[in-house]
Amino acid sequence: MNADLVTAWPEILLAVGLCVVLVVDMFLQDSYRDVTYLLTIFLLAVLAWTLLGSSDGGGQATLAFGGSYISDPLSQVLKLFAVAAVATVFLYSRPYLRARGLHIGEFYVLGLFGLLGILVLASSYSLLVSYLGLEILSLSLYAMVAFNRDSPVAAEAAMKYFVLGAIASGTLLYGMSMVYGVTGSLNIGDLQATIGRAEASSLSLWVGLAFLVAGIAFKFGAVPFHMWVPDVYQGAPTAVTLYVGTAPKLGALALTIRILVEGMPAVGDLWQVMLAALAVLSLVLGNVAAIAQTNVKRLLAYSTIAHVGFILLGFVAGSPEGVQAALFYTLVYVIMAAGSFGFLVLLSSRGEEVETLDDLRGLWQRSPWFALMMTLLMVSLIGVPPLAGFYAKWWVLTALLETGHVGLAIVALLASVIGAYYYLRVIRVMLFDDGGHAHAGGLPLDVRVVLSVNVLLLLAIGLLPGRLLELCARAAALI
Amino acid sequence: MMVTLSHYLTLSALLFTISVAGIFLNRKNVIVLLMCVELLLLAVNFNFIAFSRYLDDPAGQVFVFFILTVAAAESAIGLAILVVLFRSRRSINVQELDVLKG
Amino acid sequence: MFTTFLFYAMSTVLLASAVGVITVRNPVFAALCLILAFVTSAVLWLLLEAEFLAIVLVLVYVGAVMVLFLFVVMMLDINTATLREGFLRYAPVGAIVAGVIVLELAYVIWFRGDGLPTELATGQELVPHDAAYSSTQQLGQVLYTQYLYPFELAAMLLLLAIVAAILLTMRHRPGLKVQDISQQVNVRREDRVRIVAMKSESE
Amino acid sequence: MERLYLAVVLCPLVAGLAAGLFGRQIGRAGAHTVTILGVGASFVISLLVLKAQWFDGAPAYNGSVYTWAVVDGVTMDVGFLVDRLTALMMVVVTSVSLMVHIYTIGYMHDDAGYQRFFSYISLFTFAMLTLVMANNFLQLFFGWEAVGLVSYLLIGFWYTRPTAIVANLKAFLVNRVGDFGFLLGIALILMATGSLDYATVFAKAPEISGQTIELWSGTPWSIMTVACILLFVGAMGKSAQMPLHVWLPDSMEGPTPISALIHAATMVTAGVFMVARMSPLFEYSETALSVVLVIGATTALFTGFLGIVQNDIKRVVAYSTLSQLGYMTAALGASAYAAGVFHLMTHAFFKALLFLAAGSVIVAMHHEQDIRKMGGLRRYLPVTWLTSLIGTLSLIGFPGFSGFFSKDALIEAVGHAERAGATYAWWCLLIGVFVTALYSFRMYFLVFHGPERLDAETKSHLHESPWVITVPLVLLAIPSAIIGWPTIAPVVFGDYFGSAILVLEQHDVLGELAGEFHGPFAYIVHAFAAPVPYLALAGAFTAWYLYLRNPALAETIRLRFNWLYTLLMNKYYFDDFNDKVLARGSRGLGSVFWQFGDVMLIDNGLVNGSARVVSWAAQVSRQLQSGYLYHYAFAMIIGLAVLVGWLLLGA
Amino acid sequence: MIESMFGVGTLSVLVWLPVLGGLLLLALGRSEGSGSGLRPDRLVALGISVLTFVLSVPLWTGFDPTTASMQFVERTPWIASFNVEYYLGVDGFSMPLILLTTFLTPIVVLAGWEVIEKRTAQYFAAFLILEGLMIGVFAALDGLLFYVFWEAMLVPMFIIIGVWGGERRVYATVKFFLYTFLGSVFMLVALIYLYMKSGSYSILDFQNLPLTITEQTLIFFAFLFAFAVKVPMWPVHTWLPDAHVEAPTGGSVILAAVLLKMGGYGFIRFSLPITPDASSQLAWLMITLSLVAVVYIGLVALVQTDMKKLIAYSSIAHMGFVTLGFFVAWAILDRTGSSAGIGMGLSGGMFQMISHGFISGALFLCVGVLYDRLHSRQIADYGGVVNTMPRFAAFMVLFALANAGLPGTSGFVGEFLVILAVFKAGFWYAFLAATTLILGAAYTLWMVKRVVFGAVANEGVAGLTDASGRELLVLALVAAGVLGLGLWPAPLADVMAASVDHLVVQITQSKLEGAL
Repeated sequence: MNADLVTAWPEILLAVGLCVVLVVDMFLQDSYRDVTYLLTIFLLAVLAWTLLGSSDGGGQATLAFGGSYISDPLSQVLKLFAVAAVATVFLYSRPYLRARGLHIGEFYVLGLFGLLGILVLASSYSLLVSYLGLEILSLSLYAMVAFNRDSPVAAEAAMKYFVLGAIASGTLLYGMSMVYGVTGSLNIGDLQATIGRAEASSLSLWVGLAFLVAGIAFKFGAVPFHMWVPDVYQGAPTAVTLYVGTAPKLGALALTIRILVEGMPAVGDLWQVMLAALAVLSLVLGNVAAIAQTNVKRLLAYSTIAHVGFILLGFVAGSPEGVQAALFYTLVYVIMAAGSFGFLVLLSSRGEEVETLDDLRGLWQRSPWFALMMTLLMVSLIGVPPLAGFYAKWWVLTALLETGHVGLAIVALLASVIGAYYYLRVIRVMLFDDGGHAHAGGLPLDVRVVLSVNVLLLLAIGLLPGRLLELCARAAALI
Repeated sequence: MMVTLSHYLTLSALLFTISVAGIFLNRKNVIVLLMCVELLLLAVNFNFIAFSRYLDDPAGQVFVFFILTVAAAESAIGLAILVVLFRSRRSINVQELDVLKG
Repeated sequence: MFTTFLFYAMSTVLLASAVGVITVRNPVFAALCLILAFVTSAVLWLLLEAEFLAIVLVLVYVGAVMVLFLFVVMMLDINTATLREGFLRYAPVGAIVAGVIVLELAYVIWFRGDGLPTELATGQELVPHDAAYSSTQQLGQVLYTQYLYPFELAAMLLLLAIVAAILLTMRHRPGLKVQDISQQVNVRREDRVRIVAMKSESE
Repeated sequence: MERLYLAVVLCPLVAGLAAGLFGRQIGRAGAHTVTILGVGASFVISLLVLKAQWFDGAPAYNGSVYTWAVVDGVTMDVGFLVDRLTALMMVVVTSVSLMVHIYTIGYMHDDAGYQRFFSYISLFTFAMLTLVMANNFLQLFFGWEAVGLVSYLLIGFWYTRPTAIVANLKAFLVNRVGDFGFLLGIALILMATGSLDYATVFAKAPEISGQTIELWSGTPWSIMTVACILLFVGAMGKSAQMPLHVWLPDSMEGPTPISALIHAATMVTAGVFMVARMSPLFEYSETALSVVLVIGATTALFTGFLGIVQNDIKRVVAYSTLSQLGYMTAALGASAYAAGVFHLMTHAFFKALLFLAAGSVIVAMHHEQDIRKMGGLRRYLPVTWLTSLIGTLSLIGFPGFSGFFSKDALIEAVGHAERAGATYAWWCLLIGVFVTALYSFRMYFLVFHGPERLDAETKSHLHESPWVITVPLVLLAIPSAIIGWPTIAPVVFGDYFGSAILVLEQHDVLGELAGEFHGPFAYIVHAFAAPVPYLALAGAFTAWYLYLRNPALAETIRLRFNWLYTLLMNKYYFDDFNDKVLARGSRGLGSVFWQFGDVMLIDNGLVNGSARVVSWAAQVSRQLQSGYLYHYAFAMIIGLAVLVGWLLLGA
Repeated sequence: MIESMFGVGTLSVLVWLPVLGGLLLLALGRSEGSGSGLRPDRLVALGISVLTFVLSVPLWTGFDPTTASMQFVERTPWIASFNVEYYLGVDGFSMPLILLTTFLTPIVVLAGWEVIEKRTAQYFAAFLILEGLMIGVFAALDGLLFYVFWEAMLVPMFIIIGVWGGERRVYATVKFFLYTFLGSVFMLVALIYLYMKSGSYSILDFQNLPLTITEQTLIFFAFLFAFAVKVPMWPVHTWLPDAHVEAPTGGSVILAAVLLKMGGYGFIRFSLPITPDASSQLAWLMITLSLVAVVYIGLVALVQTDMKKLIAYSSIAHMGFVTLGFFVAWAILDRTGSSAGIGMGLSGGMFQMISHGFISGALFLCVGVLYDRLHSRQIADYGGVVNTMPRFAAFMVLFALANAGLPGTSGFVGEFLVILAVFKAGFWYAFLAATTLILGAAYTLWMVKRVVFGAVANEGVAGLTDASGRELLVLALVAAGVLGLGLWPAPLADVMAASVDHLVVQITQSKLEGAL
């Protein structure tokens, strides 16, 4: 049992730290809210530091808690990125929240809860734990979306998110129950073994699989389980959108890898085809629908859907390389999403919301550096080298082509060409159009540095992608 | 005539469907949606308990135990959101939740 | 045979009340229907020898969650008259989709029950546990050992729910008048009384 | 010697560049001094070269200056081939050019573009020399296009005149049509022989004469025929043969000195020179020679007719140039290359003379060019009058004048040729003699004789041109009158050209005639046995009668044959055809391609069309996101049902 | 020498010096165009671009023309797990193109010297970055590295047109971006496929890879999409007129002079050697499209009323000669059974690319000079420019004549060689190709007639001032290139010769035996 506790130290550390933050925050006056902030950042820094320290160790998978917890390179990479992503979100959010009187400790606490959910998902090796992790994540997201209590749209978004999310978890649970019924086990390792046996691959299992896929697709926001994405992204306070748009993708990825890739490789053909259908729909609909958007948050939401399509394609490939590519894609996407939503958060930090394309008009005239950063982000989202977004697409395509999915590769590419249009539109309003009143002045140094680092990280990965590619390859090697 | 696993599973399937249909059909009251969600979870619980029984394995029951916990927490948050919604909107009409679209 | 009867009876009530949840006009009735559904479910769970869960369902759900629902329903005081509009218009579509799903599931469960631990598959009838069997005990044995990790996670989840619910619903109304006792006690004369020198007014 | 050849070419180039680039610095006097020195030097060297080639019997020089490029094993050099043909051309070019340079001093005296003009004509001399001295097709083509370029620039010299800049564009484009064929010809020759070098190509000519090429599947053509016809298309452009002659009359928009230099004496004869130079190729294609013959003869006659109705002094001369070029070409087609080149030489002198004389008249008349407004000018412009008369007599082939020798020789050669079309050609040329005399003397009488139809204002200023104009006239009149006497024997009937021009034995009409040649005087006597001199005299007499003696009759004839007059005035409608059908047609086609193909089909249809489809789809997909929770849930449920259903059906 | 100075190879310096310079400018430049003053941004830009040019000269002087193998090679692993390398090198094809790029960039900087008034630093920075990326495209010998440069280049160009362009700049630049982006994604598929077959991204490995005819055909089309859009070939050319018209002068120059060349270069580097058999089968298509470009586009150019559009269409027509020269190889092989003449077509295509770089660039510069004064590109708004701008007119006429392929100018060399080569493939091919002599002269000189010659057409023209010293310098530099290359192309021909011969061997060797 002690060994189990040692193995699960990141979650424990986070849970304990979270409680400390919660308690400390309770006794703080509003004017000292920065203490909560600093404490949270400190907690995340410690977490990241220790995760970093252990991530090279061994490269072995360690099971704990009766096989329901796994610590392997994949979980470490995912956790590290999740921690970093959440920390980045917090860094970006503070001026925004403060400008709206929303700078309360609960934001951080809920954020940390969500992070806990992601960590649990990353390390889960059992359907039950996955479910709990997912619910921790989801519940904190519901609450965060609604947490600006004065915003009617936020409440609407939260309500939609909640109801749809509940249906999705019901679906997921139904699927889990079918899988449980067929295999008699909740443990991923057992699942893998049981389903591997020929007689287990039954229609009942397949039905369960379909339900599981639907639940997972919802978490990712893949078409047709995507309807919440645009509404939530738009309705939530931008800082929360930033949160929703980044770290939870890692959780969804972990869920997919653990349940589908690791748990049910024997029926890989089935879920790959299902994911292929979802991926194509997502790519097409996401990119097409984004074109008609004028709200940047909504536009980015649809763009998320399209990118999810690409991530799913990595799984469709069905090869280890495909999973690695999906992992890489997700990591890169999280960085890009953090940058682009972070950019919106920062622009909105002076009070009024910067949401529509019009709000970005002529940004270059006043804040050239910001405009440049956002341009790079958009370029990366399009998938133009030498930014990281390109390599993500490239790797997924490679995986697809290596497994003979030429048609899918071409659909994906065509969809991303269509997608390029709306990213260009964002660049266009910032750079080409004059007038407007977009401005990014008066921001504290820290967030400016964070944004720059965030974007330049994409450039750095783009120029020297080898390290991260290898990291992903190693992380997913044990699967 | 025996009551078999299939009976329970069918019952669960029917419950599942009813709740899903309820979510789709209900156009007015958000709170009924929340109730439907509870029904949904109930259906799932049936599955788990039935399987647990027929597999003679406690894991299913444990799962249900946790589902109940989560469901409670979930409804708490759901109702809280509902309250927020009502406070800001003065309405919980599903049809009026249409500001966000397109 | 009694169990069979009980199963069908309870199932019927369960399904009826479930349908009631989604069809009745008044949300209070809906909540009551839901309570009925839970209670009948508990009975059915007893048939499945899950007595602990059955009791928990009644205690936790009916006792706490549904009361909460009712409370919210009452608190929000919603006009029930308009709540059912449009229901019938969409009912056929809903019925078709629901029917499709039911058919799909039923097909799998009844006709192609392969892979499931049904009698058809295993070829043997379900043997009831002996009287000494206690699902409570069984749960208790694994809950803190094998399922310690999920259990702790559930704890965190509840904490999360508490934080979230408080965050979302507790309000510090700006206009609210609150006594600050220490201020009242520590008040000094200078704070309250101002002596103003005035010229005497003639006339 | 090699350096001298280079100097011949480079002197005018350097002078031209100097005048062009530094015209402002060196001033007017500087410009004409430097260019005249440059061309003068070339002229002197050319004379030396001619002497060396002709009298000293120096061997032909063939050497390379530098390697332009080596591509795919084909060496493309820039180099010189100097033999007797070249030497003759060099002298003609440089001498006429020198005269024109001097003449220009007077003629362009008041023009603002004085330096520019000198620069151009020097550059022209350079280009023309490059052309004639080339020892390979690449350089030939370079010179070919370079003279075209300078011609373009000079025709448009007065760039503010709308007609001038239309004319120069037309000239360039029509020439380009010729070059189009020329280039294809070069390409075919390269393909057949693997080389662009004259010597190599000529050496291989007999070998490839039997080879064929399929232009359409199933019909083999002799490579030599195709190549020669293609090359001749180039010559048609440059030497203004029908139907590519249309640019030459319009080119009279340029200043008169260049009409003399470029559009009479030298550039337009480049085609003739080229065919002569290519005689080792043409000789192997009977068909090509027939084509040359027929086209030349046709041009000779039918452009002559046009000269009769023109009233612009320069245009009359221009049509006569066209006609004479036709004569030369016809001679080439009869394998009488020597006669053609001989006529080229004499024509260079007398036509330059006529142009310069016309220019002198124009200057005197203050740029009035309509011959109907002249008359009786011989009293005011005695030198011009006399030299004009010499030029005209030479042009019509009055016995004893240089033009007589050359024209008579070539007509006789054509008469003796045994080639398809020779008879037709011979008749054309004969009638042409009459026509030539008719329009030449028509102009002569209208300008210098008869009543003075000029206005008083002009008359009061009328006086003979200054010496810089008259001296070149005189200097050109001398060879126009007498150059035939000493040269006909060696050039036409002798072996002056030696190996420079190849004539196969069975084609050698001049060789045949040479037997009957017993010196120039005997030749004149002998000529009276043939109809040529009589026709010339008849033409002159008709002109005298119609335009001096009885002008009313001319008017009557004009009215009687109005349709013919209209046809001639419209130049057989060639220009209209080119304008309305070719130019407008290709612009119309371009518009269709652009507006329909590019804009409508590709841009609006494919490109913007797909954009519209996408944006329509975007609008539709927006509609799907209705905002209603139950629709969202519905979508999820449908998705789920489809996933499950797919599994069930697929299983 | 450079190696020892920087510790990196010449090519790396050429790629990264301008890029870093551009970034430096971005970092420096916040100044909104102040109009007067020292304006350090443009000095820096000029300095860097000139320095880059100077540093590129050793490529020429140190080039060994006797070998077809790559020179100035730099090779280090880049993405080890995919065998992707940072692999640079030049041969006789890429080296001249790099020099063209480095030569033109200072000219473009000079062309924008006073003209660009807003966001000057960013303007120059964009061009410098673009320069580095373009050099990268020509120098890359690794497929993925090539693709990275190829795509990355879109961004600065997109911004250049979009920010400093004309009224319809947004439409034009988006069209440009999407067109080219669409084209190049297929190339990415092909590259990945080739990687899968060969296990590396080295282009030279690709070239030696045996492929079946089906594979070759698919790969050929994938590359074709990318390159045809870039060249551009009919019918995917319609982005070009729009982009040219809207781009600022410098943008048009670079677009016409260098960007289009990437398509042609791509054919040489990828399509021809990697898929010789597919190229052989599809040569008819390519030849047809090339001839359509020459004739159809030539006619379209004839009716243009906008100078830039006219030059843009003329660019398409001229680039038709490039593709014609390349793909006529197989027609020659088919018809004559010998490889003689193939090299001439290839060299002709290369000459045409280099020369078109000078000429179209120069013509756009000329239009820019006029546009800066009267702010109109319409031919109808001009007339008689020679009266007020004689020196400028001289240059413009020179470049126009070069555009019409006058011997003695560079424009002649490529057309001449290609027509010579094409004749071997068939008379009618040559016949159609040679129509450019007429059409090219017609549309170019007709424009010259209407713009340069004639009497002063309006007050605007009457008020023109002749080109400034800076403008004349710019034009003179290009004119030197045009004339130099036209009068003595031998040095360039020699540099290419070995590479051309090597490519001829690659073209004529079928890959099919190895694969079957």
